[in-house]
Amino acid sequence: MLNVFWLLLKRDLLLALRRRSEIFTVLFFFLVVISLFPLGVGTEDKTLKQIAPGVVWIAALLASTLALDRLFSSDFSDGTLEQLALAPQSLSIMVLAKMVAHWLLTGLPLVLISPLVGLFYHLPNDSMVVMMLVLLIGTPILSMIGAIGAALTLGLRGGGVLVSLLVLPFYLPVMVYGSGAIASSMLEGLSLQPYFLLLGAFALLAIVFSPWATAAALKISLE
Amino acid sequence: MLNVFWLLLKRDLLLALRRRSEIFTVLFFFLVVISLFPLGVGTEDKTLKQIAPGVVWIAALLASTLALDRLFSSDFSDGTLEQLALAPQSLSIMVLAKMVAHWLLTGLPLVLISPLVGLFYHLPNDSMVVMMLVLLIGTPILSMIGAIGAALTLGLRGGGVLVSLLVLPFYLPVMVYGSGAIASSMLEGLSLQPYFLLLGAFALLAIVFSPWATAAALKISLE
Amino acid sequence: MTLEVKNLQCIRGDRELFTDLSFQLEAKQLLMLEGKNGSGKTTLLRALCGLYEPDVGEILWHGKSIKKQDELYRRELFYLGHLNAIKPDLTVFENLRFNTQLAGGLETDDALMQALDAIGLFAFEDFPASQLSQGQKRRVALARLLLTKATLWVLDEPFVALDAAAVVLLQSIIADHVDKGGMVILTTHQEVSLIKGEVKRLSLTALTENRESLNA
Amino acid sequence: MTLEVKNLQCIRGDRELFTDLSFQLEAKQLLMLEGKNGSGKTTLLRALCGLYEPDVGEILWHGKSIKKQDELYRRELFYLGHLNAIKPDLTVFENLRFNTQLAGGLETDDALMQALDAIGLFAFEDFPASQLSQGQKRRVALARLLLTKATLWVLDEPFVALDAAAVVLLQSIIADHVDKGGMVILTTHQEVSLIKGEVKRLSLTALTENRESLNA
Amino acid sequence: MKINWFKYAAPLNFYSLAGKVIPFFWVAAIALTAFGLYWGFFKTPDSLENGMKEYYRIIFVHLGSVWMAMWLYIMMVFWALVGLVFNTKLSYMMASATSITGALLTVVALATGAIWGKTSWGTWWDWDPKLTTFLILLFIYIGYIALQSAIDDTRRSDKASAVLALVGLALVPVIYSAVNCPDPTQCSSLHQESSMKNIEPNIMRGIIFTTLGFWMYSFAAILMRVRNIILQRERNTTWVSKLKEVN
Ligand code: HEM
Ligand SMILES: Nc1ncnc2c1ncn2[C@@H]1O[C@H](COP(=O)(O)OP(=O)(O)OP(=O)(O)O)[C@@H](O)[C@H]1O
Ligand SMILES: Nc1ncnc2c1ncn2[C@@H]1O[C@H](COP(=O)(O)OP(=O)(O)OP(=O)(O)O)[C@@H](O)[C@H]1O
Ligand SMILES: [Mg+2]
Ligand SMILES: [Mg+2]
Repeated sequence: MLNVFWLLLKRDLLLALRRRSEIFTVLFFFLVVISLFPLGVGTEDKTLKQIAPGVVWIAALLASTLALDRLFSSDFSDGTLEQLALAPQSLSIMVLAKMVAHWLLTGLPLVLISPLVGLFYHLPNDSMVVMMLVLLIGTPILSMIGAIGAALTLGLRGGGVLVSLLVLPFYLPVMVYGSGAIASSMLEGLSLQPYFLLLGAFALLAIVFSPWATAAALKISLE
Repeated sequence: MLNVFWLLLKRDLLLALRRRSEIFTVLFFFLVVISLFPLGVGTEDKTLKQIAPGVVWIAALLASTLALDRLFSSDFSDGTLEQLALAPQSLSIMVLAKMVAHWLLTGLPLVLISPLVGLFYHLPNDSMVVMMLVLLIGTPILSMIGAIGAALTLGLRGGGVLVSLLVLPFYLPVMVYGSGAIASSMLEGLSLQPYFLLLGAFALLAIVFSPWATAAALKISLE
Repeated sequence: MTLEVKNLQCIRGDRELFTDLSFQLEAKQLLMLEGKNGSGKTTLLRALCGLYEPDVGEILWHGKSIKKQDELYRRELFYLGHLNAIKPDLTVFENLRFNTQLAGGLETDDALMQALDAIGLFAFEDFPASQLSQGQKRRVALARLLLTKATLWVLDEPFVALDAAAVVLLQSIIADHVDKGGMVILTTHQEVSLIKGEVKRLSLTALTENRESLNA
Repeated sequence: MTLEVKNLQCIRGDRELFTDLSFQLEAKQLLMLEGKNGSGKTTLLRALCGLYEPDVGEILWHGKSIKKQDELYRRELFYLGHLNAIKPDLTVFENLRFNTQLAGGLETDDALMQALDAIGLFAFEDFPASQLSQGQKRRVALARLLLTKATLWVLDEPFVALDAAAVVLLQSIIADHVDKGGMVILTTHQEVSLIKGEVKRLSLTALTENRESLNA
Repeated sequence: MKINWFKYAAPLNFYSLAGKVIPFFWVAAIALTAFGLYWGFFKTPDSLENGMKEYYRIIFVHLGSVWMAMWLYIMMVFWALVGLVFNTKLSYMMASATSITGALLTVVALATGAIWGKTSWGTWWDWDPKLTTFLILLFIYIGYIALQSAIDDTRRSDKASAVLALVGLALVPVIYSAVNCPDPTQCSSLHQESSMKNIEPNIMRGIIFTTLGFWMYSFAAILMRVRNIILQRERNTTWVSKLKEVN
């Protein structure tokens, strides 16, 4: 069972990293998105600090959504998805592997580059640590919820709108609490525990629920 | 010549209407970006007004790139693009039609929904009108520049991220002058004419130059 | 070892593709599924694999419904449809390795290379699959046939895009499998001749036409 | 009315597919392009259409390079490759209408319907193309042959996925076109027989093999 | 004297020509840079009148890389255009080799600037127009390189990246003006004065020498990279297989 997890994870990473330059492409993509904001919104020290929490989460959402489109659709259109469904292993495990790959390629780079956000936005060191932590907990949730949406829109036509609209709002709490935690860290004497507890709870819920839901959605779209 | 323009425009709109989830994804993303900032920044009236112009443009920029990836890729993978290139008409005209369709599906909805931004950010009515106007002039430029990037990256892995990396720096002037116009409209006695003139000039330049460049890029990608 | 289909009915949209379809397949038998375009061959094959749920009827493997054995059945099944399941960005070798490992195969790299050579892709092993011609892509997909340990092969138009030499090769691979006690179900619009083993034929058009003439 | 190919050479990656390829095609002639998988048939056809730029050589239509006539040449050209250019979200009828109008055709809706009926898609006109079988999709693409006014047809494995009846139908459509003074270039791994008109043959494998034996 | 330029557009001839001149560029690069740095460290005042301390000496590296990074961008676009117009393989190779050296020097400019910023302004980064322009220049370089490396087929990657360079050529001035003058109504009053006027001729001398040294380095690095690209692309030709460095 674990075999097939590694197999898929390795393949998805291999596909993405076929060219080493692709890692850099993702990192520079974040840099571009992050440096857009000061140019548009203003470069005053106070403004920069205020928008920083929102900016990193928007960058995360954007990267996550941009890559979601491809999460299953290329496997679907070239027939690999059929073969996955027919493999003598549980589809949920494979789906989980694909989610992990998606996170490693869109979430993790952001976590790693986020100190640069601190630099560009003149954040205090403490906030930088908090930012990395919430991104570390929160971005996997984006990948997992997103996967459900991607699987549902794969086959469903017309009806897909409704379902994806149902899925997308689940992003919101993650982003609200995620950016809330960073913003609070810049104020004195606020406890961050509630934020982390909530995000942790979301993450647990997503891990239990989403591979199963995604696998079910995939089977429906294959029919 | 005009025939083929209408033909493609009609088809692209028809296809989008049959598969509505894409329009909604773009709109949803736009709304998330816009609503996330007041949460981090706080609800101070002055700050909100200050960041509003930048936020709305960044939201438009990012939303526009979100749909770029799909501009040509489905036509490419099902062979329609070959047929377009072999049709006894100029490819530039067809490309222009596709750009217009892209704008109608991603730019126009943003223009229409932008009064909501005004509401969220307590903008005065005058500024709201200015905002809609600059979006109306500016978003087509985004679609046109974006199409070049989409044509160049056709069929490549990591398309979404790669296009954004290529195209976002080129979006910069539109964002700077677009948000500048909105910001100036909130101050007394500033003339907005230079902004509109500049944006209008950009739009003209883009209309002349981009269909041609996109068609050339498409032919290269088809080889 | 039997595959048993009982009273199968598939309806797509408003159209009844087939009703009351029953047949049985034993070891050393090959079933040629025939029928016009759109008569439901692909649908039937997908139903046999469990990818499509028939509206009525049962599919039994070793006397037990395939829905109830799930992974056990899938371990003995090899399906190749219209799509090749080839990733353009991986090399030919990587594609084959992934696909065999996914199906649970533990072949060495040497065995994989030999399979590729045998199917006529010698010297193409390290090519990205995107740079292959249509027929070469199909060959990559078919190379798995040389490695799989599955008993039941379900092949949807396997001869498409292949040149004459490859068609002959594939015929011998199929004949070999049937010979060794395997089962094969395939659809094709070309004639295929086997030397040994029993060839059964099932024509879906006939079923539909019977029904149409009955209705008329 | 001639298509003339002079000293064509195509190189893909490191492999020389063909060198010094020259031939000529006149009205009332059909050219069968033969060759193993990967011998360069598709590449040659795409080069003839102007979709692929050959490394060396010229392609002349009416004695003038096709690069210099652009829209004029494309007006007389009909190309159908491996891909069907069918949009799954449009209906069969909408697909055909778009594709013919794109090529400059001004057919009435009735004419389109008749073409669909003739190609065997009666009663499927309002189906979304996503709900068609493989062979039915190919038929939608081929229905354009009944409507096009192009002189030069370039068809890449047109018989793939078609059932026996459709193969016969398509053969007669092709024979008809040649008969009326058209030109056809096609690749196929199946044998096709024409009743009238001249059939030329060009084998790419032979070219490659000659070269290989020369090099060796 | 009439030189047959097209003779050197053939990879074979260019390869051997480049091999001969590269050592000279290396020597010139090392000598000029060494002299510039020597001058900068020992022949210039310890501190400047306007309160700058020893750390101003980073300017000798900073300005050299800044200027070369911009110059190489122009060269890259030039080669891409030549490639599109004359369809010569060599000019595409030049463009691609130039882009990498250019991106490298942009990074050096940004890094030296950032180090300087930390010592003089107390912050690594500030959203000053000059710095922002450079960050965007880096993005454009990176976009060019990313597109090129994302396409396997060399024919396509050459042409596609050349089209991108062409689009960049049209847009870079616009981007520059947008960053440096975001408010069109007040543009003239904000117009940047050239900071060059304030620089003492003595310091200027050092800067000019390091810049020339960087230029020579660029020649050497680009030519070496082009030679590599030629070898890689022409690896199946007979002339490459006869080279002694290959065997
Ligand atoms: C267009 C690109 C650039 C040009 C033309 C440029 C030019 C110059 C010049 C001429 C000076 C000499 C001091 C003066 O202004 O009198 C200088 C100083 C400086 N540059 Fe740059 N530079 C560029 C980019 C950068 C970048 C990207 C950074 C930072 C990341 C940077 C950071 C600095 C700093 C910190 C100083 C010292 C400022 C002071 O204390 O006066 N520069 N630059
Ligand atoms: N994009 C590409 N890049 C590099 N090489 C390619 C590319 N596409 C095809 N080739 C190579 O060109 C050769 C000819 O391909 P082509 O598709 O023309 O063959 P074909 O004769 O049509 O074969 P088939 O009968 O399988 O369709 C193949 O050997 C293939 O490896
Ligand atoms: N997704 C779908 N939704 C509704 N109907 C469908 C769908 N897919 C196929 N059909 C219908 O089911 C019928 C059978 O399709 P199927 O693909 O099984 O045919 P087939 O016998 O394999 O034909 P071919 O020889 O062309 O491959 C067709 O008439 C088609 O219209
Ligand atoms: Mg079928
Ligand atoms: Mg072919």
